[in-house]
Amino acid sequence: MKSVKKIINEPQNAVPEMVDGLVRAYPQYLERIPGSEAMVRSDKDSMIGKVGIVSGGGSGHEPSHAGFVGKGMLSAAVAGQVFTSPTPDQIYAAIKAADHGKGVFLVIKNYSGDVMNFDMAKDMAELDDIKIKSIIVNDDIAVEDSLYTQGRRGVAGTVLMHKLVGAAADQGASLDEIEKLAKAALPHISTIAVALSAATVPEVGKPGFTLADDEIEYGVGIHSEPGYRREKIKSSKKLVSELLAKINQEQHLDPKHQYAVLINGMGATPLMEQYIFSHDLLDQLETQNIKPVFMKVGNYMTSIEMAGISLTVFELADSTWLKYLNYPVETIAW
Amino acid sequence: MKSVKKIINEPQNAVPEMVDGLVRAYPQYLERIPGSEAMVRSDKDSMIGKVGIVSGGGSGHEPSHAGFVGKGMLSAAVAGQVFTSPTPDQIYAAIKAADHGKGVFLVIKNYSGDVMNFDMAKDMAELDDIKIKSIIVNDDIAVEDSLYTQGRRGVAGTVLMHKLVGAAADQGASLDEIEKLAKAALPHISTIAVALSAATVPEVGKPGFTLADDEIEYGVGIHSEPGYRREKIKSSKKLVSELLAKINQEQHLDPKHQYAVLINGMGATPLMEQYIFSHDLLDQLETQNIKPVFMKVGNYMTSIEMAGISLTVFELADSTWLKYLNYPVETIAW
Amino acid sequence: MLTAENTQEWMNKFYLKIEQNKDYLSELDTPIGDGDHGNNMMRGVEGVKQGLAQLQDPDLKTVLKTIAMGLISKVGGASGPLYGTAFLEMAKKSSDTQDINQLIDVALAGIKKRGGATEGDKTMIDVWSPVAQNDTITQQVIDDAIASTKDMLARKGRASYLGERSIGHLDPGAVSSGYLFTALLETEGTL
Amino acid sequence: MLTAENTQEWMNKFYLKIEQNKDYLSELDTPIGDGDHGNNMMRGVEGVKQGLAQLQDPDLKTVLKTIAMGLISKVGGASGPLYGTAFLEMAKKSSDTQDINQLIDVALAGIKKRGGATEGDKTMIDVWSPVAQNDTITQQVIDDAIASTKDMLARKGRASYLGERSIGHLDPGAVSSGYLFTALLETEGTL
Ligand SMILES: Nc1ncnc2c1ncn2[C@@H]1O[C@H](COP(=O)(O)OP(=O)(O)O)[C@@H](O)[C@H]1O
Ligand SMILES: Nc1ncnc2c1ncn2[C@@H]1O[C@H](COP(=O)(O)OP(=O)(O)O)[C@@H](O)[C@H]1O
Ligand SMILES: [Mg+2]
Ligand SMILES: [Mg+2]
Ligand SMILES: [Mg+2]
Ligand SMILES: [Mg+2]
Repeated sequence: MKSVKKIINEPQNAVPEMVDGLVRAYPQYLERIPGSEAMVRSDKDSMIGKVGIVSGGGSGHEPSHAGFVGKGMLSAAVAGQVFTSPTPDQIYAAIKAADHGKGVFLVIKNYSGDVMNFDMAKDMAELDDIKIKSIIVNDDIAVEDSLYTQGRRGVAGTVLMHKLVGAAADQGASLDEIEKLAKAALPHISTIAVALSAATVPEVGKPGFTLADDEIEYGVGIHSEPGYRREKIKSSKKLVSELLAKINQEQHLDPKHQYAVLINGMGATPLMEQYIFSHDLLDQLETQNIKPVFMKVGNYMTSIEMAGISLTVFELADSTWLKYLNYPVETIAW
Repeated sequence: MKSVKKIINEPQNAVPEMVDGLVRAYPQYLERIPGSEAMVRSDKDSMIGKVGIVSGGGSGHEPSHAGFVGKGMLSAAVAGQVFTSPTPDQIYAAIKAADHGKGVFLVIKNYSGDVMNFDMAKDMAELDDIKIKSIIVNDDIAVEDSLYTQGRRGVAGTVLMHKLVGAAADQGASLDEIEKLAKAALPHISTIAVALSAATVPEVGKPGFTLADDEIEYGVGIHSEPGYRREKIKSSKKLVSELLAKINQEQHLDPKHQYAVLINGMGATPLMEQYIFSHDLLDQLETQNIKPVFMKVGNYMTSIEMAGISLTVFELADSTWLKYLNYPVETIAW
Repeated sequence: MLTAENTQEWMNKFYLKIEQNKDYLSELDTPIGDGDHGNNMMRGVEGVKQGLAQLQDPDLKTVLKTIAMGLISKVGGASGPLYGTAFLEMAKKSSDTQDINQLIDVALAGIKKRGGATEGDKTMIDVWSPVAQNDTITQQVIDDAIASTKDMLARKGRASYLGERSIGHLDPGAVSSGYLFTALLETEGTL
Repeated sequence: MLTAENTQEWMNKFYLKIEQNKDYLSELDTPIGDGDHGNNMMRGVEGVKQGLAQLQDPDLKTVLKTIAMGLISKVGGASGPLYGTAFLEMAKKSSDTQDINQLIDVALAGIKKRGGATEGDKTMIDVWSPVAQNDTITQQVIDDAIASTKDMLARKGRASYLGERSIGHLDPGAVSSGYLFTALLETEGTL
């Protein structure tokens, strides 16, 4: 009867069962908001007197977003159906749980579904006199940023945004200050990915696209959205060259600046390959006389069991940003 | 030219390049021991006056073992070729870097290669008057423990052993005390795995075994060693039943005792599936009136890009063990 | 003219069409989207069905609001807020009028406002808009509207990432909106 | 009788055999192991070659020790310490005797001690032991010894996890040890 080779039960129950497994495994970090697939920090005291930070999106990106809920990062996270934005009522429930009188800041990835559902939730929350501000993260430079499209997608760089605003909130920043911070940082965060194989949504049962045994695709999104070029598999060094060239086109990396780097596994790509990619990236950055001052390598914003990697470069244009990145957190996955 | 779809360069350079990428990405935790693929804590001060803890094994199990090097856990780790025990000279280098006069404790997985290479390294170190003790972890209950075989393999439970002895060492335990602790805990740690697909060693270029599109195998090891039964893919609930029955046969789980649980992804299995597995596991433990007092879910001891999961149950027969598990650490991956 | 009764019948018919075409809708969403539109809509009509079943002797406004809430709270993705907003706007307007044409007008305005798309962007709007513009809704109008999305280049939603490659495929949201209006046509007394 | 010179020649011949049969050794290691024995041994003989190339006018003990170190520091896995121990024991013993039979005896003892295996466990010992027992080493002795491992049930090393299923396959370490002894046979003056 089962058509997909996954450790699941009924595909339509994947998300609620996942949320249940998560909150029961990590009660020290997470609590489920009753009647929803939203989760809030179990250490409630750590939120008092502070702006709440809420994020979320479709499921399938684990450890995003619930893995980043905890002191110093997110206050609550919402898990939609797999690759489908959560509904406004769920987001609204998360906002209410995250609000402690200082307002709530929403981190939204630029996908039409996410934007609209978070928007409706915001309307609902404002009726309760909860102050809401938000940022729409659009770090994926694979997509042309144009008025005639949905615009750039929000991908792995979103995790760095969580970290920044979470640290600021924990240090007592106001809602307006957090919005200012997020807006200032956003244009400095650029991400570009390469896929080696696609993901299969449990309910769909077949991969979102197919790549031949020796094919890769540059510029894919985190829901198997198409990228900008397909070609034969290359060495890690060449993959790095391609992705770094795109980043350079966008950011014009400069040794006078400081950079943070996030190398993100898309799900099925082993850490071994991510570390080899790091080695080549650092070598190539070195030829530009650049040495990142902050780095993370691992699975942070995945696409179920897609194989591939994304590279995020974040120019630390403001010296406080590095402090925010290094600020201690208590979460499952940071 | 490339036959394997992996983000690598020349397959034979995978390990040195990985180690390089790792230490350069995480200089705050790790330093490479010159001329070797062994890594030592960069925060040297945290080792002074304490017993050193050294572990390692073949590569391909990332984040094991280097991901657990840091204050409160391992002092040094050695990375062999993929799925191949490191050589004695490399282990010896790690031992020397980990020794601060209080002796060094080795955590070895029960594979003939690991046992013999660590043994030779121990001989070398003893010539330098370094006091050495060790534990051979053999938590894999899939294998009959018999005098007529190599005996049980060391798998994901090894990570819990690292945590225990690392915490004890950081708290100033002596080499003898650490050995006593490790010996006492060992028989209480049981692991059993299920694989959905096999791993491909870069230099080999093809998977270690093949499973049909709808087939799984119970009891595989962390290097694609064969398990005890192959059958059609089952629901998560049924996988949990099968694995938990094996654990129960071994440990006779009892509500009067306290348990720690490690659910370990083998590499390509998404966290979503691991959390669903957790949900089913906790449900089924509940019917035995058991609620784990400590849980971890994620990729800790992987098998390159193998898909599958392992379940480790650790009976906390001594009340200090839970404290050791919860003791704070500074590592990349715990 | 919409009433509490015929609107519920309309939803029953819509339910059946979605149920029957769930896989087709997801297939349409595969080349230019993420393959979930059928599943999304199915959750939505299930939600609507459950919501309506709990009402006792409701008025039209309550029925429309219940439909909106069912869609908003069950669909998610891009189509959930859009369909939800459409019915929410109809609910609001139903205090003034029960005329289906006027209700569709406000629904369309809501969709446009919520999603920022307009005619020709290859979205559900390209079905809602012709239906709103024609005084009498016919199957021909619906079918032509759906068909028109095939040659369009997507400018909103997931399909927009494909650029030129979005041309040559029907828009899944347009097709599901077509079912909505066909169901309306088949519901006596609504027009 | 081993000398510094013929031992080096022996290693050259062994290198060539491993190089030629690398893939075959890894293939043998696939059904009952982890498919790396060819790669492991190749790294080993490369290490030995490099080590020996650096020696100037060495004595036998130095040659044997260099071989041991090359194997120990390059092979890893199970075969590295076993082959390494074998040559280390030979190096130690070479102060007393250069007789190949006596040297093989101490090597075998070292392998047994290091790995805890014995005859019939389906390991390299099942080649080393018959070779040690026969006063004159012949290709026949070697071939028979290798072949004998096929029907054995593995009791040590990775293959032991297979239990009954290990029967019917040659042991890769036995085959590589066979190359070692064939290379010895082909090296004039060693026997
Ligand atoms: N901004 C928008 N305005 C109007 N309709 C849109 C917009 N974005 C997407 N749509 C519609 O939504 C449909 C896709 O819905 P669905 O697949 O359920 O959501 P998702 O794209 O989040 O997976 C598209 O076919 C299109 O008709
Ligand atoms: N305990 C042992 N004693 C003797 N030989 C052994 C022992 N364990 C393994 N071997 C030999 O080692 C060979 C496997 O070597 P190799 O594949 O290089 O190492 P690994 O098993 O670590 O991958 C086996 O074929 C067998 O001959
Ligand atoms: Mg979707
Ligand atoms: Mg091996
Ligand atoms: Mg869709
Ligand atoms: Mg092997």
